[in-house]
Amino acid sequence: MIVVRFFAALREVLGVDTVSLDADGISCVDDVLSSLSARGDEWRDALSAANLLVAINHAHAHADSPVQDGDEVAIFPPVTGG
Amino acid sequence: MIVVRFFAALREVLGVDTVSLDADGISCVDDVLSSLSARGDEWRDALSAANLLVAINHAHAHADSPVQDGDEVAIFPPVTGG
Amino acid sequence: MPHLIIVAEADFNPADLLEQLHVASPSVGAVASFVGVVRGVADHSIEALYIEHYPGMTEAEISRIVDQATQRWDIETVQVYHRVGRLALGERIVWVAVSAPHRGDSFAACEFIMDYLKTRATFWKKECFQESERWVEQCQSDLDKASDWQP
Amino acid sequence: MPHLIIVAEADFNPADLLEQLHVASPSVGAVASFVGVVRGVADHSIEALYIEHYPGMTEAEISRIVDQATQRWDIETVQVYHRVGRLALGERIVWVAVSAPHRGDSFAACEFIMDYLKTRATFWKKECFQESERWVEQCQSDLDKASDWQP
Repeated sequence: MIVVRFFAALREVLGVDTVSLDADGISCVDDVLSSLSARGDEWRDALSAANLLVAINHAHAHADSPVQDGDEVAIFPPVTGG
Repeated sequence: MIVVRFFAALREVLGVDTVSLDADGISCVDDVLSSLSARGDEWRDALSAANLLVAINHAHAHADSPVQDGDEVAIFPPVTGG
Repeated sequence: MPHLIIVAEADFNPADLLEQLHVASPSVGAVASFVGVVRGVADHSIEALYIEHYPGMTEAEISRIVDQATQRWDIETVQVYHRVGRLALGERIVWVAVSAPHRGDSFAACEFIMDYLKTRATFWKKECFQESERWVEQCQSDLDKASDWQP
Repeated sequence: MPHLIIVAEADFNPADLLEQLHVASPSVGAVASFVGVVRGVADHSIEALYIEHYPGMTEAEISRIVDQATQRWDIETVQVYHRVGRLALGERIVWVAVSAPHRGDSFAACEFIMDYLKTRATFWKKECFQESERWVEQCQSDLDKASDWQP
């Protein structure tokens, strides 16, 4: 199982803060994004924004960073400080 | 009358913090220093230190800055902060 | 003395935090600190900020940036207290304090950490008005400021 | 809100001073502050500092430097509280706080004023040991630091 978390504006657009995905067929961040985008137009549109950032297990990551069973993946818009 | 004030190490060496001078014959800071130096070797030695600073009426001044009756002249070593 | 890193909804007390730093060490001669406050914006009537963060990642990243500051400057103890949730106009948002033997190191490290918090840490900010709200967009001037620190 | 400039023997309370700055204005988003503390010196056992100043001139000069800072940076209110007399190891010496719309201005002005106080204001410092005392000599690194601010 892979836990995916969303934050801020992205969380609000999707209407959900956490999704759990089956790890089968997922080997990198791009696979996570593809799997989520298949959920419908709203998901595909929201996740195609050019400026989204990704983290794996609390560390910044990239589209081709490897993802494995048990990882926590986070997808979020650019940070805007406190 | 011209009031002359001393601070810090200079005040301790001279053993006095304020001296009043008659304004007659005093037209600049150098005249103040000459008048004080005439008080004895200890005064002359202490006031000949190259790094002494001078202020007139709470503003920094120089050896040739004009001094007049009623002014407050201060003579002190380089400042060392708080 | 260990560093303090807190992300919480509750307010902080600057005096108590400062007091903790003072007793830290006889070699401390300087404490630089910073308080960020929810500020009004001239052209529209902001009522509050709502600040969201990524629990776990935020603290881990702040801890890394504090370690970087410790390697870069001669500093003793760092305190970072960042609030989240809804914060009304005038409320405190963030506290950063750095104790050090000398004032130059304390100022530099404090400003370095603040710039990091405003530009790289996983916080998101929403402006709340009387009848609407909007997520703040990333500010290029802040990004530029943070990149000034790169060696 | 008027600036605060105090030179006194009595200790100050950072929390009370900070609180005064916070309520100053809805356009304040940043407060940078600094506390200087009597620090131990590694190679000999300092017990206290004795700080002397030139009453009247010190306050006038601080007021001038605060005006300079106000012209140079976008800042709101400045607080300068400097203690004099005998201050034991670990005691607070000086407080400088600057409120501003943005953090960069508050940090720069606060550090500028501190550098001024340490290098140009009419304070003199004597180190007190158990059986002796000595006036501190002027420190070139502080003078260099202050001249960095010259445009």
